[in-house]
Amino acid sequence: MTVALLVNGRPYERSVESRRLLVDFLRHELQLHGTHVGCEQGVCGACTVLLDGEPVKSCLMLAPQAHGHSITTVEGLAGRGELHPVQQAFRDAHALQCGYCTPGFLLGAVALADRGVALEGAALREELAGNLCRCTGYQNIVEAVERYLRQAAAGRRDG
Amino acid sequence: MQIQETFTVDAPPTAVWKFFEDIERVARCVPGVQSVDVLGPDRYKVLATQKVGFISATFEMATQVESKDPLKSLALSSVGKSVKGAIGNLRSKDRVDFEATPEGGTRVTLTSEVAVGGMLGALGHKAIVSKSKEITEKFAQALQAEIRAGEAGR
Amino acid sequence: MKPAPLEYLTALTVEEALAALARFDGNVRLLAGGQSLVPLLSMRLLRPMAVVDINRIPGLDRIVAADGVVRVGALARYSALEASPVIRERVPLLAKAIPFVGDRQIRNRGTLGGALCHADPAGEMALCAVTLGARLRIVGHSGLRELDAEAFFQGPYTTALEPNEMLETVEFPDGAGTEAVVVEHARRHGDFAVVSVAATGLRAPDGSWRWMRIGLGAVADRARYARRASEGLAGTRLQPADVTAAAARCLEEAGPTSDVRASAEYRRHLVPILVERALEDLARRR
Amino acid sequence: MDKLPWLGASVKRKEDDRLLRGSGRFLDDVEETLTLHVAIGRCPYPHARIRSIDVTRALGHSGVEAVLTGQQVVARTEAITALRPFAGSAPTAFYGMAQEVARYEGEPVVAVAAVDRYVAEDALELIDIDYEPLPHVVTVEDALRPGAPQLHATVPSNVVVESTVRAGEPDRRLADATVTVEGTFRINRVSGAPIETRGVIARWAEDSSTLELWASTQTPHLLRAQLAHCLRMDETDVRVIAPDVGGAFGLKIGVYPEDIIAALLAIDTRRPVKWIEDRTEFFRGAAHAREAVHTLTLAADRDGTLRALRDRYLIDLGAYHGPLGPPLLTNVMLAGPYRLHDADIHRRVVLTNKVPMGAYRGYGQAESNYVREVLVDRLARRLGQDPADFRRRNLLRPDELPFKNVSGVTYDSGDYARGLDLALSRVGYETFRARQKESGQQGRHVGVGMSCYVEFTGYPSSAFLGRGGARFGAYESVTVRMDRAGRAAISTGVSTFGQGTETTFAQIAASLLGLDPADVAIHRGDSKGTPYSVGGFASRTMIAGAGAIEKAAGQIRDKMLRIGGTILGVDPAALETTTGVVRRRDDPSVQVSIQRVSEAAFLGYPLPPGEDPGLEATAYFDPPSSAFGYGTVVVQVEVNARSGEFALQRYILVHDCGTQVNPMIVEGQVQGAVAQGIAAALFEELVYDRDTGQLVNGTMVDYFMPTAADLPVFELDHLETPSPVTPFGIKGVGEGGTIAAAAAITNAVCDALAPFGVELDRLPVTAESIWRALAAARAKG
Repeated sequence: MTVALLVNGRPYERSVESRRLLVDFLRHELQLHGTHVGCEQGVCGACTVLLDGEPVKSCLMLAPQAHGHSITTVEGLAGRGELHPVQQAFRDAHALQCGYCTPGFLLGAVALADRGVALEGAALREELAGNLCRCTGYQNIVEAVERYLRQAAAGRRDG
Repeated sequence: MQIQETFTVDAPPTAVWKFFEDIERVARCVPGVQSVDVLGPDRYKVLATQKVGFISATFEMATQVESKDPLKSLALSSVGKSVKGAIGNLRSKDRVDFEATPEGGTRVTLTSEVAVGGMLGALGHKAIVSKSKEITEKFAQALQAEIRAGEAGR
Repeated sequence: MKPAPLEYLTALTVEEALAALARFDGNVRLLAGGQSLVPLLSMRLLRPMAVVDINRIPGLDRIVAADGVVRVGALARYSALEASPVIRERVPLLAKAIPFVGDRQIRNRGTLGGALCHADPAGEMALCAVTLGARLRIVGHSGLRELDAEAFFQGPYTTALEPNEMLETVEFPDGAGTEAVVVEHARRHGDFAVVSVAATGLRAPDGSWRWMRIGLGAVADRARYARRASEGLAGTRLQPADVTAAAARCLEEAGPTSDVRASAEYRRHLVPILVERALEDLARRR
Repeated sequence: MDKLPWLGASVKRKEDDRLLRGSGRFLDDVEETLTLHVAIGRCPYPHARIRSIDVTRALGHSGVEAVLTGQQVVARTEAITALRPFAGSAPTAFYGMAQEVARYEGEPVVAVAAVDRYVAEDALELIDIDYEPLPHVVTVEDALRPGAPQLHATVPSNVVVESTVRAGEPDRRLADATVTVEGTFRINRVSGAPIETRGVIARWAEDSSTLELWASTQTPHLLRAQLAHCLRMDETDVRVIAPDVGGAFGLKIGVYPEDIIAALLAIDTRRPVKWIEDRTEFFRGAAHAREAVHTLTLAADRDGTLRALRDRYLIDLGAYHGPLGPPLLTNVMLAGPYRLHDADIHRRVVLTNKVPMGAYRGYGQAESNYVREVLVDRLARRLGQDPADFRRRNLLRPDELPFKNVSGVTYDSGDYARGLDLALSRVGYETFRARQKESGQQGRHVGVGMSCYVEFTGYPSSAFLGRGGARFGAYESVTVRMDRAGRAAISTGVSTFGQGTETTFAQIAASLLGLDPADVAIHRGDSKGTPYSVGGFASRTMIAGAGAIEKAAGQIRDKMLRIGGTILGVDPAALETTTGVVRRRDDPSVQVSIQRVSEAAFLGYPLPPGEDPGLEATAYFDPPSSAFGYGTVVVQVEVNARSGEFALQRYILVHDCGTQVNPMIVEGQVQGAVAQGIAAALFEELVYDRDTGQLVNGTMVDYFMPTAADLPVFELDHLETPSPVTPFGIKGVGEGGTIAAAAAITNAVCDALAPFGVELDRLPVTAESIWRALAAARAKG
């Protein structure tokens, strides 16, 4: 069946087998390798992308479900230019080590900023609990997201 | 996990034992059974479908009589894998013990130990725990009915 | 693992969905949020011939308060319920329970109807439906029928839904002015509950409780409304003696099994502790 | 040598840019046309004979190119060798696939290569395998019981190897001591569980008739050596490339059965063959870790002087000896930071029908710390001494170092007591003890627990390893090459799996060459074009790598000074390299750019007489001895004595890893290790059902890896005592954080519940295990 959708603002149309997972479609049909597979069981969150601006686990969706929707993957954040503010915040706070879970966290944080919530501490940790990381112990990730959300909130106030 | 069911039949052990010698009839009492074929002396192929919540699987099992102690006990063991539905495999050891009751009937104790492996075992664990109890209960009821029918017909 | 081959159908109306359900002699699944369904497809535990995507059926996700009830469409996403002022004010128990479900990503896609039809014995949505005495409107070829939540759930992952039926709406009693609490013990944040307790009640002006409803999750083959414990608290002020009695009655309702999360004995030990914790929390509310 | 400019600088990481953009290149991101995808059929039973395999229907399935069975694999390959076997280990022929008997749930039995993974899995279901389940054992006790099923004919009574280490006169000390305590501890089976599972791409290069293998590995060169041996090929004809690796933690060391399977299928089909491990395969195939049962005895005098230690322990090896092998450092580090001269350590490595065990961040040190430090607390309590005072009395003082411990390794340097006191001061230990009595009334119990450790980092030398039968050295190697632009490139066999080596290696090279780290490129993980390397594990890479860079970059620096001397007409001895130039030390205005010097090297003019062109050096560094980091963890918990629920209120770690090359990266390593330490202590366990022998929780849903909401904020502090025996005084730091978590938390819970006399002796510590321990203590009365 055919799937027509927007990914990072660009239109794509592909024919796809109906059983193909959305994450496999993004990675192997559209060659967008920034979204990663960690478990295919809906737990680790490495496959998180934005579906119409909201973080979802793309291993929990079949590709045909994305028809007519707009998806944002990590490749859509900075493109080839400067790092997106959330990427810069992760870099500054050493909030990544192996980098395999990082795209999932980045997109979750961007969605939070878009919702205008400047969460921190325990409330933020609960909001990020859908993404597992095995290298950092989360501390620097929480700090990076806190800093980014404060920046984004301030940006909105001045903007 | 081990499950035990006990029931009494008002037929003497000799009659009950005679019923249990006909393994095909016994196998037909297994809930969800579809077919029983004789492979050889004391060896059978049993096809049975089990539905656990939303998961269903059809198992093709090789069942073997492990030990026979006339009028006292019968032990069966089965090994099988799913041929339709969820991937998984099944091992079970079933033991039936007979005991004459003072009133001239027979107390039958069914002890079965079911192990479901593969994906089904891994994920269906929660559902299977309660389901195995139900399967054994139904098996016991079917045996009971079948024996009584046999008795009445005689 | 990857899903086995399947057909993917999209229904634009309820009728189309029901027609599709009838086509594959029961070997077909509805795809709403997919948060429980898709992993089961990937692990090939479920091998339907087809899935029917009902996400594009308009009007199935509404949250409407009217004539003393709150009607929630089966396709309402957890995140929408979480953000809904109607739910916060009129179905506070649901609002308290949702944060325990999965995580942000799962709550963005998962639906109330999907959770109830999945019928996990430790599921928070089933617990709320049973505790609140919700009514479930089910649509099928032979028209509409309504079921109480307690009648809808029949065992682990087993409901009263017939293969060619679909859950359309869930009707909660209007709980404006009521107090609600959910207490849960789990091995990890967002995990299935080891034991969960839901409690909600209406306080009379004199400070006593006009009625109280307590529900228990993960301690039986389905979510349980603790009837005797609940009725015993009507008219009381949740004094320590009332609370202890209710906790003991709840324990009588519990029949947990053991699994990798906890033993049956420990679940039994936790039931009265969590019931007391929930009721003490309500008692403290002014 | 003035202080190296970039040593100790928290430089932002070179790895970050590509990883943040999502343009990192992990194994599954490597895609080639015509690639076949592999699905592997695995034994669903813990122990079974494979009577027959019928693959005809699978071979006929459209899209299937090849099917491989155990019979072919065993015929065409050698068994997997062990990189670090214990001396005297009985062989356990571990092939790429089971042929007659499969010995653990998950062992490969058949493999299909097809046009894509979905089709390959469809084809797997068409393969009929007739299994005959055999009796199994899933606990070490069952495996040792007389008459237990024997897993390997070559391993009598399932004991792969047995060893005893003795020092001093333990028996006499234990008999004379006034107080002895004994405990039996059960350590849980866990997994490193990186977010990226394993994976491999094998490709037969027709032109060079060589095998190219992309693998998610920490040790490309060791994998290359082991794989060549298994395939009966010369190492020269095998190339291993490690792209970005999504976390490893010791689990991606050496060759695995799936590497052999993919290689054979690639050779047969003459097409690239890719296998990506899914998570259910991961829990039944990737190395498990740590499971062991210890019966430990400690003896002390009335005044609290520790006298002797006796440990009888069993390591649960699983069904085969894996590519690396069971943890060795349990034995070596059992005595920890204490003054002990008398010990008797008896170890048996036992086979069970479970996934073979391998290394996991610490390689035995978390296990030995747990049993010792929990028993030390009980001993102190038995003597009526405060656990901190007992430890202060027995900790080795700085002046006693270097100190050879009872297992024969020599601690180099450190101030163990200062680490303990610093950690205790942060928790306000003195005032806490006072407040603790008063807060115990309302059923809420607050406790503080501690655990001291010394950490074995890096290997003491290739000779030490070679004498022990290891199949790898302790060295590390690099090639450093300048280019015409005056920038440097380091080629290293060490792959990138999150540890930040690309950045730290660049910092050291830049410091020595007078460049900015941004001007140092890193080519990593490819066995072709990098000198023989050992790889990234055992907190050794920084120590050994820094030594190799120091030598290679040093040679290049000296040559640049000579060429600079020729260009400037100055005696090279008066010159230095710094900030991109070669200049006079006493008159910086006399200078020439490193770019100009490099160009001269590559033009071959102007050069000093007899100087060869080129600016490149390869160096190997074999550390003379290992370095011993150390530290103390102090934990504060609050426990609900009725339900067993508890809260981890504070987690404090003070550690010393010698000179820190990049403090930001060091802190990241410690935080990540602490999180995994807490994960294994409180959340995770791989549970096998004793009756069915099956893995009960082999999915991410039921293996409770903690989320951000499950872990507290860690309070870290460090001391910096340079090691006298390593380059720049560096000690390894990758593993330290995992070592002391389980003991410190256990001690804190037991401290909180001291009024009840609660003792905990198994992991993980959960609300239920605390409730059961409370019930047991009450029953004991």
